[in-house]
Amino acid sequence: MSNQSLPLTEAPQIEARIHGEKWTQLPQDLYIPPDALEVYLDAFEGPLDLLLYLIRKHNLDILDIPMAQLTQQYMDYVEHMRVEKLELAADYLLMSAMLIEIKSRMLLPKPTLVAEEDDPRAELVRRLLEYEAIKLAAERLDQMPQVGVDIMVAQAYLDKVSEQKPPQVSLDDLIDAWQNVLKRASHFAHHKVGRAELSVREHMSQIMRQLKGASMLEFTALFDIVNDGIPKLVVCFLAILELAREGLISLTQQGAYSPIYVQLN
Amino acid sequence: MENNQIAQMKAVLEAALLTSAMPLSLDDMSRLFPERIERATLRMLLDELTQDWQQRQPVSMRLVQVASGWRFQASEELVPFLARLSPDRPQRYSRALLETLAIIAYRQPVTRGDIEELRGVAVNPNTIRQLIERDWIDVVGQREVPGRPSLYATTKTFLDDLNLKSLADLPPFESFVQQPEFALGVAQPESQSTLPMDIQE
Amino acid sequence: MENNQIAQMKAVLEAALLTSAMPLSLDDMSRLFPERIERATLRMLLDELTQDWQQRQPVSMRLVQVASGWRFQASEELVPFLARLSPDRPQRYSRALLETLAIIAYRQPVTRGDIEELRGVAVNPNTIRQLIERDWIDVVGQREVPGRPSLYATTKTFLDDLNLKSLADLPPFESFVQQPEFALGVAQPESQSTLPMDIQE
Repeated sequence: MSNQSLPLTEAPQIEARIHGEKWTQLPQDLYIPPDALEVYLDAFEGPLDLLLYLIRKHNLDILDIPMAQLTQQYMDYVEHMRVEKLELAADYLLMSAMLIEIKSRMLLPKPTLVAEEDDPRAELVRRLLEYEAIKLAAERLDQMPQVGVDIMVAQAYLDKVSEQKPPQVSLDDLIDAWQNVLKRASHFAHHKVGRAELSVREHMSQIMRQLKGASMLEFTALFDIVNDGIPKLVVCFLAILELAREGLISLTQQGAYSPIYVQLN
Repeated sequence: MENNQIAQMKAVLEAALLTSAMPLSLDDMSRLFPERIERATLRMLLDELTQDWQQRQPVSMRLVQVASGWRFQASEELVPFLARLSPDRPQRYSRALLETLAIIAYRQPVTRGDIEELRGVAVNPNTIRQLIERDWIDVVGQREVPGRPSLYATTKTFLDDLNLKSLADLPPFESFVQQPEFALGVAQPESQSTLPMDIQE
Repeated sequence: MENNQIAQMKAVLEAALLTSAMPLSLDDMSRLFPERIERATLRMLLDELTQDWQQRQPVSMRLVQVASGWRFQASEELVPFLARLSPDRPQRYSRALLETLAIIAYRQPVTRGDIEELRGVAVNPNTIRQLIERDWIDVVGQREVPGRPSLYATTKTFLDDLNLKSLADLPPFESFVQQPEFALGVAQPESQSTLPMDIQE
């Protein structure tokens, strides 16, 4: 897929041919109405991009750039930018300075023997050619088929749900979590949760479950007097008191010695 | 329709169903073709596809209809093999979930508001849902305040899964208490235990 | 191996490849089977699968090899049909992003500074972030200069997503350099190592 011809992207990019070969499409003229400048600036990716555009547009020889001409054209552009949108021009101003420097170095009298490497334009040309190659490579990447756009990948359904085990929690995890809560909640610094209180809380939950099943229960139905030992009965009683105190249940009694009924609030 | 046209449509359907992340409805599938296509035609093509795949031995994938449409799924017999590809890396619950669970365990029955007050942050409804789905907590009632918020408590499954006989087996937190006294005045332990817990039988 | 054993293994491979969201490497595939399986056997089975699918007329899916392994993908001829299912096509990337990607692809590993130098403008951090989120580039290290800038390189996902087996499958960078010979003595391939690029696997 390597040697296809390189398609054009939108204006103002142009066919990348040099040395006499004509481009196939002429870009629009240099003049840009001021209100369109922002849009126009978006068309360039930076000073190198703009320079390349100017070189191609005016059919300049990139290997023998007429520095005076290019610099003048470039400065015209940058002046437009500077007037309209100063903050955009920073990278471009740097390039202006570089172009002027190259131009002035070329005006200096040349030594009799000039090594080609000493051409002040060499570095600029190298950068331009390299940037142009990157630009073309980028266009090429954009044209390559892409998963999700031009390539549809199989992703049929696999029922893995049954295979997945839920996370395990150890007692240590739970204790760590509880400690964290207590540490953060400063108003609980003096809070106490003892084993006994936990039994009470467990009974509170149990009693609420029982009451959920039956709308109303007789007080004595909440106790298993035959099987539960005294401590458990006490805990159960405390749980009922705590539930009543927290307003989660209500206790009713019609008269003295009549049955006490318990129901959820 | 000509045979090669049918074959082409089946290939399009097959590729669409195999590459779609979601089941495809008949409406979805009719959008695959530029020309109008009858639902009856689509159903016929789907039937044929289903049979084509069933006839292969052994069956690798099945075309099935689910609530939102049709999809290919791996044959159940192969799932044990495919499961080896993604060994369940031990998942972990978030800290938020563990803290919520701890609060429900130690302070039950509690409302979401209670949990939020203790943690100082809003409780993600997902957290509660996850715990309910795991059957570790359930709703035991509503508190009689405006909005009648649900009261959550831990379940027997929670105790079973954590290998506890009762909540009383959870370590007590005397170590956070400056003066070890017991609010409800029962079952004083003989000594102050420090963390990690001392679980007594 | 017996025939029905081979058929079973092919069905497992087929189902695994059709249901996996990512390409499967030979290592992945060998994990599908409880018993040890030779890579040569896997390759043979993959070849057979490839041919099985090619023989169907018309071809709906192709088994292809990309950088990180093997995957099934819809036959190119069917993509225009499948594209009708999702009319909102993914947006094209900006030139800035594509140029940055091209530089990273051809000059990796590179720092942001390198990219700025080559493009002559500052790199928008968003561009880098977008490429990282797409999992097309990642940080492979730091250059040992002041500030220890991150070095970026392309990922296997980048290659997978562009249907490439390796960076060597990218069009050679020289093909983009407009001047076959470099006047002014710059960028001679032998003298100037930076241009043209020479990507090795």
